[in-house]
Amino acid sequence: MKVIIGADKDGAKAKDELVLELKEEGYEILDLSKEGQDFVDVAVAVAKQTLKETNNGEDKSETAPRGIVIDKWGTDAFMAANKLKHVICANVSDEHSARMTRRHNGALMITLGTAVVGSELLKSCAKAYLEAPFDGGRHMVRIDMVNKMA
Amino acid sequence: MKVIIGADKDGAKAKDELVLELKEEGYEILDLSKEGQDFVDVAVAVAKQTLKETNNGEDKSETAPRGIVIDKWGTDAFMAANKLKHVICANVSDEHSARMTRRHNGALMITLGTAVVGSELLKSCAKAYLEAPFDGGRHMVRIDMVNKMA
Amino acid sequence: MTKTVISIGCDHIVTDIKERVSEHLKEEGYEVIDNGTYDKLRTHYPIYGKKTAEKVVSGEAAFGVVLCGTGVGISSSAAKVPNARVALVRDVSEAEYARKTLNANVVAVGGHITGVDLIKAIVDKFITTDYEETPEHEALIKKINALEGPKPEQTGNEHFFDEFEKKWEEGYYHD
Amino acid sequence: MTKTVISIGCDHIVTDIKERVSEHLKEEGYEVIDNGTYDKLRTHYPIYGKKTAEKVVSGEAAFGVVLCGTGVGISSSAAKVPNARVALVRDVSEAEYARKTLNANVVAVGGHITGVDLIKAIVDKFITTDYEETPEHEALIKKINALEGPKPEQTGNEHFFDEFEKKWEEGYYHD
Repeated sequence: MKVIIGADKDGAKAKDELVLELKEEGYEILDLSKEGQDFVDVAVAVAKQTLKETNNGEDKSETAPRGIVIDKWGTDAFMAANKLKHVICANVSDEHSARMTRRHNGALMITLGTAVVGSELLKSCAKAYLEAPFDGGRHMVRIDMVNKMA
Repeated sequence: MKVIIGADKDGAKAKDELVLELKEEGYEILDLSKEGQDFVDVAVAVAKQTLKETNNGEDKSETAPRGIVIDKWGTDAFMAANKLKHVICANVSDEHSARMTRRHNGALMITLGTAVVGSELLKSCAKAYLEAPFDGGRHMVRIDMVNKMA
Repeated sequence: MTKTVISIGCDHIVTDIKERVSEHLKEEGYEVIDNGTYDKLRTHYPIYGKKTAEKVVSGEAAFGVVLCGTGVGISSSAAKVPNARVALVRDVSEAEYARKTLNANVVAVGGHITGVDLIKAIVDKFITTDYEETPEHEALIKKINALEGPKPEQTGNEHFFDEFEKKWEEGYYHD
Repeated sequence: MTKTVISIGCDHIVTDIKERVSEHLKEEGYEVIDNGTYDKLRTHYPIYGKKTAEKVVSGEAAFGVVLCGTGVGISSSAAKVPNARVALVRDVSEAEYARKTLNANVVAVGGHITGVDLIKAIVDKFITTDYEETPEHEALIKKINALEGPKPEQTGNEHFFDEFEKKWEEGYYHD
């Protein structure tokens, strides 16, 4: 599976550690982090690339690309990403939300904030998100509704 | 107020940052961290010193010394500290618990794990704990019970 | 004195939690507009996320509070409302940051992720923290708002989701 | 096949949450010993922390689960039971660590801090994670156990707290 990832300066160290682990586990990584980006830039870069590679989020298969943004607060990148049409983004700081947001919301991407989430919890949230399948079924009606709004 | 603090190697960086901020806010700091300590050593050192300076936890006044341990997981130092008689220790990763454990449990000390708690949340938990008063009253009966057990 | 108004909404999974938050807010002296859902009958979070956030951006309420199981579904719906700035959080410090720096106007929590006392502490901090207006913060907010696309016929349109509710009732969506 | 037995306990603040965790465990095929409290009448968490942990160290139950508002009161009580190794957590990864490395036998959560689905996820991971026995882990556990002082007349003594309950009823403790 391809993971599209990005971090601002506050998330850079945690992102590098996560990328190392994900590569070891066989994930393909596309790192969009660039010098001088703020959290909005990173959120938008990851969101747009993940939309592009999933046919606007329609591909929710087990191998579909997913996005991860790491910055200081998480909730700010979350705020920005969700403004974009077809983006369903979750700000995550626990493993259960990380898993359920893929299963029920088919979340295109997650955000993680290093101000709030410690180093090991951050990695275990990221993995819980990447490993979870999308349940589809009744959950699709809500996603169709959100996508009409966007 | 005097804060008795200790960290193992995984908590050292977060501890140093916290100590800086607490000193700026006027707290007196006693840092018991030493090279080569594991989490049990640190938990015991902070617990015993805080017991000593509070008459076995009996002094729960607003200015009474309190203990803080920072290690990787928090819950391990918590496990160790609570084995000691008269120690009521809380493993904390949210501000509300940090405040309420002083108010209701009169917690002698808290533990914080950097694997779980991010940098800003860690500081805000520590401050919430230090700023909270002990409510006394009905809560004392439970503390008396715990202290008989220990 | 006029009471500060809080707009609140949830899905059917966490109605009981929403009720406890609503009670708490009323006890604290706030006026609450409860946008539903009001029971545990299966329904769809975008309906309530949209309604709750629209009450905020219209000025009827000062702040919004939305809850579903993880908070993700209802917060991503609320975020699609023009001028809503939604913070999904599990901690007090995040809520405070989102108010101070981004003038967030809707806070979201996972009613099955975060316990009710921590939820109350988060909501209390959110609605009592002032936005700190600086050129930097204003620029960030402008940058976030500029990401919004056009939303034809969305705002205030109570029939916006009818087509999906019809398909739902016809059994189009099933596990 | 014998069912794995889980010992569970709570204070009056989170009885409803305890019930939901207990139901979940039974649905998953576990046998549950519920040590109370069983309603919302004001009582004292050490009674239930002690009872719940003692069922674990005696071998009647494989694991213990304790809850109060923040989890602190009941977990510090449970921790004073000889051979109880109690982990107070808000996240799955901590629970897993405590099992793997420290062979923790009681898990504690704050029923008003952590939401019910996350609590279930934490408990599930705790009771399904094996201890990894290594010389390092054994040495840590030995070091923790060695901190315990003598506990005369404590274990299994149902009248251990009577003196305080008497004082409580006499109005000695009041807000």
